[in-house]
Amino acid sequence: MVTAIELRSVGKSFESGKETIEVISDITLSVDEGKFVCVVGPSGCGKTTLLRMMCGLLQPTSGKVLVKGNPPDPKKNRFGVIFQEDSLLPWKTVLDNVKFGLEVTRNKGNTDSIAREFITMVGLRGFEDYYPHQISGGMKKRVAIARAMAVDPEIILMDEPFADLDAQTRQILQKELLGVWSRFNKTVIFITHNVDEAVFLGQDIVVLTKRPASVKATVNVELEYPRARLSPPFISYRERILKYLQEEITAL
Amino acid sequence: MVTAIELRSVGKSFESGKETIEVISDITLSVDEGKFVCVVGPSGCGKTTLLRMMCGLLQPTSGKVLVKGNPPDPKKNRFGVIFQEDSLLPWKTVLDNVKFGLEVTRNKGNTDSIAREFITMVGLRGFEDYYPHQISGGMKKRVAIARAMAVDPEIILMDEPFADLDAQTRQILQKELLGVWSRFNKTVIFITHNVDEAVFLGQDIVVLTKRPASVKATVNVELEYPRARLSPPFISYRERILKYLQEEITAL
Amino acid sequence: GVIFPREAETVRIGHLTGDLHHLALFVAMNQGYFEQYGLKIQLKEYVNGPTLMQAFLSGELDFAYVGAPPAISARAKALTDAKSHLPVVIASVNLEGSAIVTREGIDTPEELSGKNIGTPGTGTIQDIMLSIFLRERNITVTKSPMSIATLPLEFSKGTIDGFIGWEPAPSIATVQSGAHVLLTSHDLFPNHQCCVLVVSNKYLEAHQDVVQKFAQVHKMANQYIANNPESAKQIAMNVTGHSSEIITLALSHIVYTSTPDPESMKTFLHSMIDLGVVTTVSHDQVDAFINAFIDTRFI
Amino acid sequence: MERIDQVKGILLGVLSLTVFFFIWQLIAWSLNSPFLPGPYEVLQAFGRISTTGDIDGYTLPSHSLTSIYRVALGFGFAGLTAIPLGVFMGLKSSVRSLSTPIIEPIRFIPPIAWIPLSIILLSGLWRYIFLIWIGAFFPILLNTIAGVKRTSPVLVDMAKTFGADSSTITSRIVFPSALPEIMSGLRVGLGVGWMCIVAAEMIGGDPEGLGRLIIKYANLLQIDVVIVGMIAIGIIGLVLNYGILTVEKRLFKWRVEVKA
Amino acid sequence: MERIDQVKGILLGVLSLTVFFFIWQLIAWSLNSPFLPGPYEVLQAFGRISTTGDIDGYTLPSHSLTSIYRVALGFGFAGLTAIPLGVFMGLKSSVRSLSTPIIEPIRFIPPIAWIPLSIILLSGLWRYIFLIWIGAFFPILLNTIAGVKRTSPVLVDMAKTFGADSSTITSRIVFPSALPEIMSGLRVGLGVGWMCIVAAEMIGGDPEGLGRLIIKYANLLQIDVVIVGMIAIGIIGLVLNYGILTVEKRLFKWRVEVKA
Ligand SMILES: Nc1ncnc2c1ncn2[C@@H]1O[C@H](COP(=O)(O)OP(=O)(O)OP(=O)(O)O)[C@@H](O)[C@H]1O
Ligand SMILES: Nc1ncnc2c1ncn2[C@@H]1O[C@H](COP(=O)(O)OP(=O)(O)OP(=O)(O)O)[C@@H](O)[C@H]1O
Ligand SMILES: [Mg+2]
Ligand SMILES: [Mg+2]
Repeated sequence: MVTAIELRSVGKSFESGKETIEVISDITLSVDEGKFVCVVGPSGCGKTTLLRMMCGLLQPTSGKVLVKGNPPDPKKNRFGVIFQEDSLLPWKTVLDNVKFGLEVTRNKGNTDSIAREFITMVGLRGFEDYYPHQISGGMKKRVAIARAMAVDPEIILMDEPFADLDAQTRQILQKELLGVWSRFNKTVIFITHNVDEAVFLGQDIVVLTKRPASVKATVNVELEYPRARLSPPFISYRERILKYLQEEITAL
Repeated sequence: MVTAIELRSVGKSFESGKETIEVISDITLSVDEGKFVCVVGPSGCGKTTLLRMMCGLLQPTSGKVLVKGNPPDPKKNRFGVIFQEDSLLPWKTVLDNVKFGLEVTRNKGNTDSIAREFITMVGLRGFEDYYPHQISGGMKKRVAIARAMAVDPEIILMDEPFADLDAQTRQILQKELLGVWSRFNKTVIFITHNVDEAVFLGQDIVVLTKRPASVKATVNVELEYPRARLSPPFISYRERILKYLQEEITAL
Repeated sequence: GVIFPREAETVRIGHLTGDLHHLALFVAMNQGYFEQYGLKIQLKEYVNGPTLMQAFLSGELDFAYVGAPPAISARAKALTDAKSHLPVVIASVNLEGSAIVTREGIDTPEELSGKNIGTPGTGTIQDIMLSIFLRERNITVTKSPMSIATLPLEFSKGTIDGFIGWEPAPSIATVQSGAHVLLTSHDLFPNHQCCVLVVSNKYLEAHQDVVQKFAQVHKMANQYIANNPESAKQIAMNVTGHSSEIITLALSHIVYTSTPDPESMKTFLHSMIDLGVVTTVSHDQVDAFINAFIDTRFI
Repeated sequence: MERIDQVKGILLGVLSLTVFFFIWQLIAWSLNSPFLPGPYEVLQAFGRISTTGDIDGYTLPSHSLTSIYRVALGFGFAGLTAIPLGVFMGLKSSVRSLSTPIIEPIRFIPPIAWIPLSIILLSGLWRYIFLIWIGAFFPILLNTIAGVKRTSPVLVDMAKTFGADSSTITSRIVFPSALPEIMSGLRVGLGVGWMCIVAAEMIGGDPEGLGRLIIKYANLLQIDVVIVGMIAIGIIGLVLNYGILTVEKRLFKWRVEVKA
Repeated sequence: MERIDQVKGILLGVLSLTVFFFIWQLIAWSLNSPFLPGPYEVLQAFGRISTTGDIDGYTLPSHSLTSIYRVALGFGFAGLTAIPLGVFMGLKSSVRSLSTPIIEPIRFIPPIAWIPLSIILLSGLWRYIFLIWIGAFFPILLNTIAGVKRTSPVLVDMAKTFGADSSTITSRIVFPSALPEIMSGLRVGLGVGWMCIVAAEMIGGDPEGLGRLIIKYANLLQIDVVIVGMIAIGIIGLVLNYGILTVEKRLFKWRVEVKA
C-alpha cells in the first residue's frame, strides 16, 4: 500500500512572548492511502496543531511531515480540510461557497455543474441560493463537506467537524460521511473528542496523550461497516479507548 | 384564608399595527395567601403576559386583576419578581444588585446588612464584590432571587426562572426555593414550561390552554414536601398534566 | 489672561492683516502716543474689511481701521437695527493705496477681459473699485476672491493673471514675481477715500472724551508719517517684515491724511447701490446717509 | 401597516418642520434684526439664487454641482488611497506599529489647519481635492484596518488549504470580509469630506461652490443667502449619507446584523 | 513579556518617526523652497515660539491653554445640552420622530458654515463656545440616543416591579446603562470639538489660541510656525482622546467587551 501521510518524530512548540509551549513532543505515524483514521485525545492536547501540520498550515519544529513523500504543500497536494469552526464565506451563497474551492484550485472544468453535483450529494439540492446565515448549523457542515469533496482531494482532514451539532444531526452526518468515503475511497484523518464517533467511523484510532502530545496507542478497529453502536465488540472498543483517555485526563 | 391575587374574567389583547392579537381570552383565578401556585401552558400561550398583569406592568383589556382587593400597584404592594431573562444590573456588583431593590423600595433599614444576609441565604457569600459577567448563569439567578426576597415581598412572581440552566443546577435551585418558601411562607406564582418542575414545586398547578389562553384545568397536588420525583403518585400527576398539555399542543 | 477680561479704560481696536494703510496705528503704538493720552489698547486683527465689520456690528470693537465701503455697507445694512453698533467715521486713515497688478502680456485694461483676477474678498473696497471700473469699461473677468496674503502667492504660482489688493500686496508681487502695475487706485479713482477710522456710535455716545483722545493720537501719527518718512518706513518694515524695496514701492502708492473725503464716499455708495451690494439705501438718500456717517468734530 | 407608519412619519416630519419654521419666523419678527432673516425671506432668497443666480451670476444648482464635483474627486482619491493602504496595514501588524506614531497625531489635525500649507503647495482643483481628501482619508483608513483585522482566520486558513496564494486571499477573502466596514468608513468619510467643502472653498480662488456662496454673502452681510447655502449643504450631506446607507443595505443582505 | 512588547513598540515608534523626519528633511532640502521648512527649522520655530513667544508675545503654552479653555467650555456646554436631550429623545420615540427632520439636515452643516451667523449673532467667548458646541453636540446627542434606546427593557421592568418611579428609572437604570455609549459620544465629540478650534479662531479678534497662531503665521508666510501649530493641535487632540479612552476603560470594568 502507498503511504499517504507520514510523520517522522514530529515535534512542535509555540513561542508566546518569552515562554515556549511544547505542544507536540514526538509523534511518528504513517497513514496508508484510502484509510479512515480517527485521532482522539484530551482537550487541548494538540490535535488541531497536528492537523494543521498535516496540511502545511504549520511547520513542525522538529522531525518531518511528509505527504506522498514530500512536505505538504496545498499548492501541489490537494487537501480537503473541514474545520471545526464555521468556515463558509458568509457573503457567498451555498453554490458559490462550494464553487470557491474549485475556483481557487484552478479547476478548469465546469465548476458550476460540479458544485451542483456535490450539493446534491450532501442533500442540499434546492438550497443553492441560500446564504449561510439562512441555513442551520448541520446544513453548513454539509456545505463545507461538499466544498472539500468537490475539489477531488487526495486527503481529507476533518477537525471535530460535528462537535457543535445535536446528537441526531451528528449521527446522520456520520453515516453520510461513511457513505461518501466508501464511494470515493479517499484517505481521511478525522479528529474528534467523541470516542463513540471515533469507533463508529475509524479503521484505525490514534489515541494521543495529554499535552505535549505523543501517541499513547493505536487501535485497529476490526468491525464491518456499518457498525452497530450497541453491539458488544463496539462497546468493548469504546471502553478500551475510554480507558486510555481516562488515564490521560486523570494524569492532568 | 385571605386571597392574595384574584383574576376576574381577565382578558388581554395587543394592538400591533392594524391587527389585534388576543392573548388571554378569559381567566378567572384566585390564589390564597401563602400558596405556591405553578402555571404551565404551551409556549407562547400568554403566561408571561399573565404574570405582567399580576404585578401591574400590564393592564388587562377586560376584567379585573386584584391584589389584596385592589388593582396591583408596585408602589403600594411589594412584589418580588424574577424574570426569565437576566435582570441583573451589569454595572453593579452582586451586593449592589441585591441592595438595589431595597433602595428603590425606600427601605430605611440597614440595606447593607439585609443584602448580605440574603446573599448568604442563597449561598453566595464571598461573591459580594463580583460583577454579573464574572459569575455563572445559575449564580445570577440566585442573586435575582436574593434581590427579590430582600425587600420582604408580599407576593413572589417567577417567570420560568430556571429555564436556561442545566438540569443539575436547576434541581438544586428548586430545592432551595422550596426551602426559602417554607421558611418565609410567601405567596408564590411560578411559571414554567417544565411539568416535572411544576409537580415538584406547586401546591396548585394551573394549566393554560393555547393562545388565547384560558384555564384548561387546575390540579391540586396533594403530596408532602420534599417530593420524590420517581414516586408513583408524582409520576401520575406528571402524566395527567402532560396529557392536558398534549391536547393543547396537538390542537395547535 | 485667558479670557481677556475687559477693563473699563481699554479700547478695542480692529485692523486688517498686514495692511500698510494702517501705518498710523503702528506709528502711534511705536511712538507711545496711546500711553501718552492714557489709553490702554487691545488690538484685534481680521482677514478683511467685511469680516471686521461683522464683528464690529456685534459690539466686539470700539474703534476700527477699515476700508470705507465695508463700513458703508455694514452701516447701511444695520441702520434700522437698534442693537447693532453702527460705525461712525471720525477721521480718514489714507487715500488711494491699492493697485491692480498683472502678469506680462496684460498691458491695457482691455486685455483684462476674460482673465482670472484675484480680489481680497467680496465687498472689499478693492473688489468694489474693480467692479465699478469693469462696469464702466464693459469688461468681464473671472473674479477670484481670496485672503490678502494669498494674492501674491497665487500670482507667483500663475493661478491668477493679476489681482487688485491693498499695499503691500501689489508691491510684493511686483518685486518678487515680476508683476507690473496695470493701474493704481489713483488711476481708477483719483484721491478716493480708502481706509477710515470708525468708532461705534454707542461708544461715541458714552465716551466722547476717549474718542477725542483717540482722534488726537491718530492725527499725531499721520503727521509723524508726513514729517519722518524714513522712520515711518522703518516701522512699516518692522511690522510687515518686508524688504525696504517692497515697502518703499508700497508707500509711494499711499496718501496718508486724517481729513475724510465725503464726496468720494458718496460716489462709492452710489456705485455700491448700482452693483447690488447695498440694497437698503436709495440713490436720493446717499447724501444724508454719508453726512450722518461722518463726524468731523474730532479732527 | 408599514405604509401607515410611513405616512405617519412623513406627516409628523412635516408637522415638526412647520412648527420649526413658525418659531423661527416668530423669533425673526420679534428681534426684527436685519441679520436674522425669517424663513420667508430665506425662501425668497432661495428662489432668487436658484433662478437668477448670485451677484456673480452663478445659480444655486451650479454652486451645488461644483461643490459635489470637488467632493467627489477628493473623496474618490481618499477611497483609492485609504482602502489599499488600510488593507495593507490591516494585514501587516509591523506596518501598523510603524505608521501609528505618524498617523495618530496627524489625524487629529483638522482639515482647516491644512489650508495654509495647501495654499502654498497646491493650487486650483488639486487644493480642493487635497483638503477633502485629508478629511475623508482617516475614517476610511481606520475602518478598513478594523475590517481587515476582523477577518476570520479560519476563512484565511480555509483558502490556504485550497492552495490559494496571498493575492487571492486578499482579494477573495480579506477584502469581501472587510467590505461592510469599508463601506461604513466610506459613508463617514463622505460625510466628513462633504463637511470640508466650506473649508476648502473659503480659501477662495473660484467664484463658484456652496462654501464660496456662503462666504461671499457673509461678506455682503446678506444672511438670507448665507442660510440658503447652509441649508443646501445640510440637505445634500443628508442625501449623500442616505444614499450610501441604501447601497450598504442592498450590498450586505448576507449580514444578519444589517437586516435587523 | 508585556514589558518587552511595550519597549519594542516604543522603539518601533521612535524609529518610524525618525525615518519620517529624515524623509521630510530630504524633501525640504531637495525642494529648497522658502515655504517648505524642514523638521529642523520647525524644531527651531518650536523652541522660539515656546520660549520667547510669537510676534505678539504669546508663547505656545499660552496659545494651547487658551484653545483648551475654549474647547473645554464649548465641549462642556455640548455635554450639558446633548446628554439630557439625548436621554429625553431616547426615551420618547415621539420626540425623536418630531425632531429628526429638523436635526438631520442641521447635523450635516459643517461648523465652519456657522461662522458668518456666529460672527453676527454672538461675540467674544460665546462665539468660540457656540462653534465648538455645534461640532461636539451631534456626536454626543446621537450616541446618547443610541445608548438609551439600547437599554434592556427587562431592567426597566425589574425596577418598575420594585415600585420605582420614572425619575428613578431614568437616573438609576437608563442613564448608567447608556453611559458607555455616552462616554464614547463624549470622546468623539471632544475630538470634533477640538478640531473646530481652528475654525472658531480663524475669524480673528483675539490674538491668542492655536488656530490664531496658525492663521497669523500663514498670513506672514512663515510656514515653520504654522507647522508647529498644526503639530500642537494634533498632539493635544491625541492626548485628549487617549485621556477619555483611559477613563472609559476604568469606568466600564463591568463591561466584558471593553476588557477584551
Ligand atoms: N499559535 C499558538 N500559539 C501559542 N500556543 C498555541 C498556538 N496554537 C495552539 N496553542 C496551544 O497549543 C495547545 C494545543 O492546541 P490545539 O488547538 O492543537 O489543541 P486541541 O487538541 O485541538 O484542543 P481542542 O480539543 O480544545 O480542540 C493549546 O494549549 C494551545 O494553547
Ligand atoms: N407587547 C406585545 N405586543 C404584541 N404582542 C405581544 C406583546 N407581548 C406579547 N405578545 C404576544 O402575545 C403572545 C403571548 O406572549 P407571552 O410572552 O405572554 O407568552 P408565554 O406564554 O410567556 O410564552 P413563552 O412560553 O415563550 O415564554 C405571543 O404570541 C406574543 O407574540
Ligand atoms: Mg482543536
Ligand atoms: Mg414567557
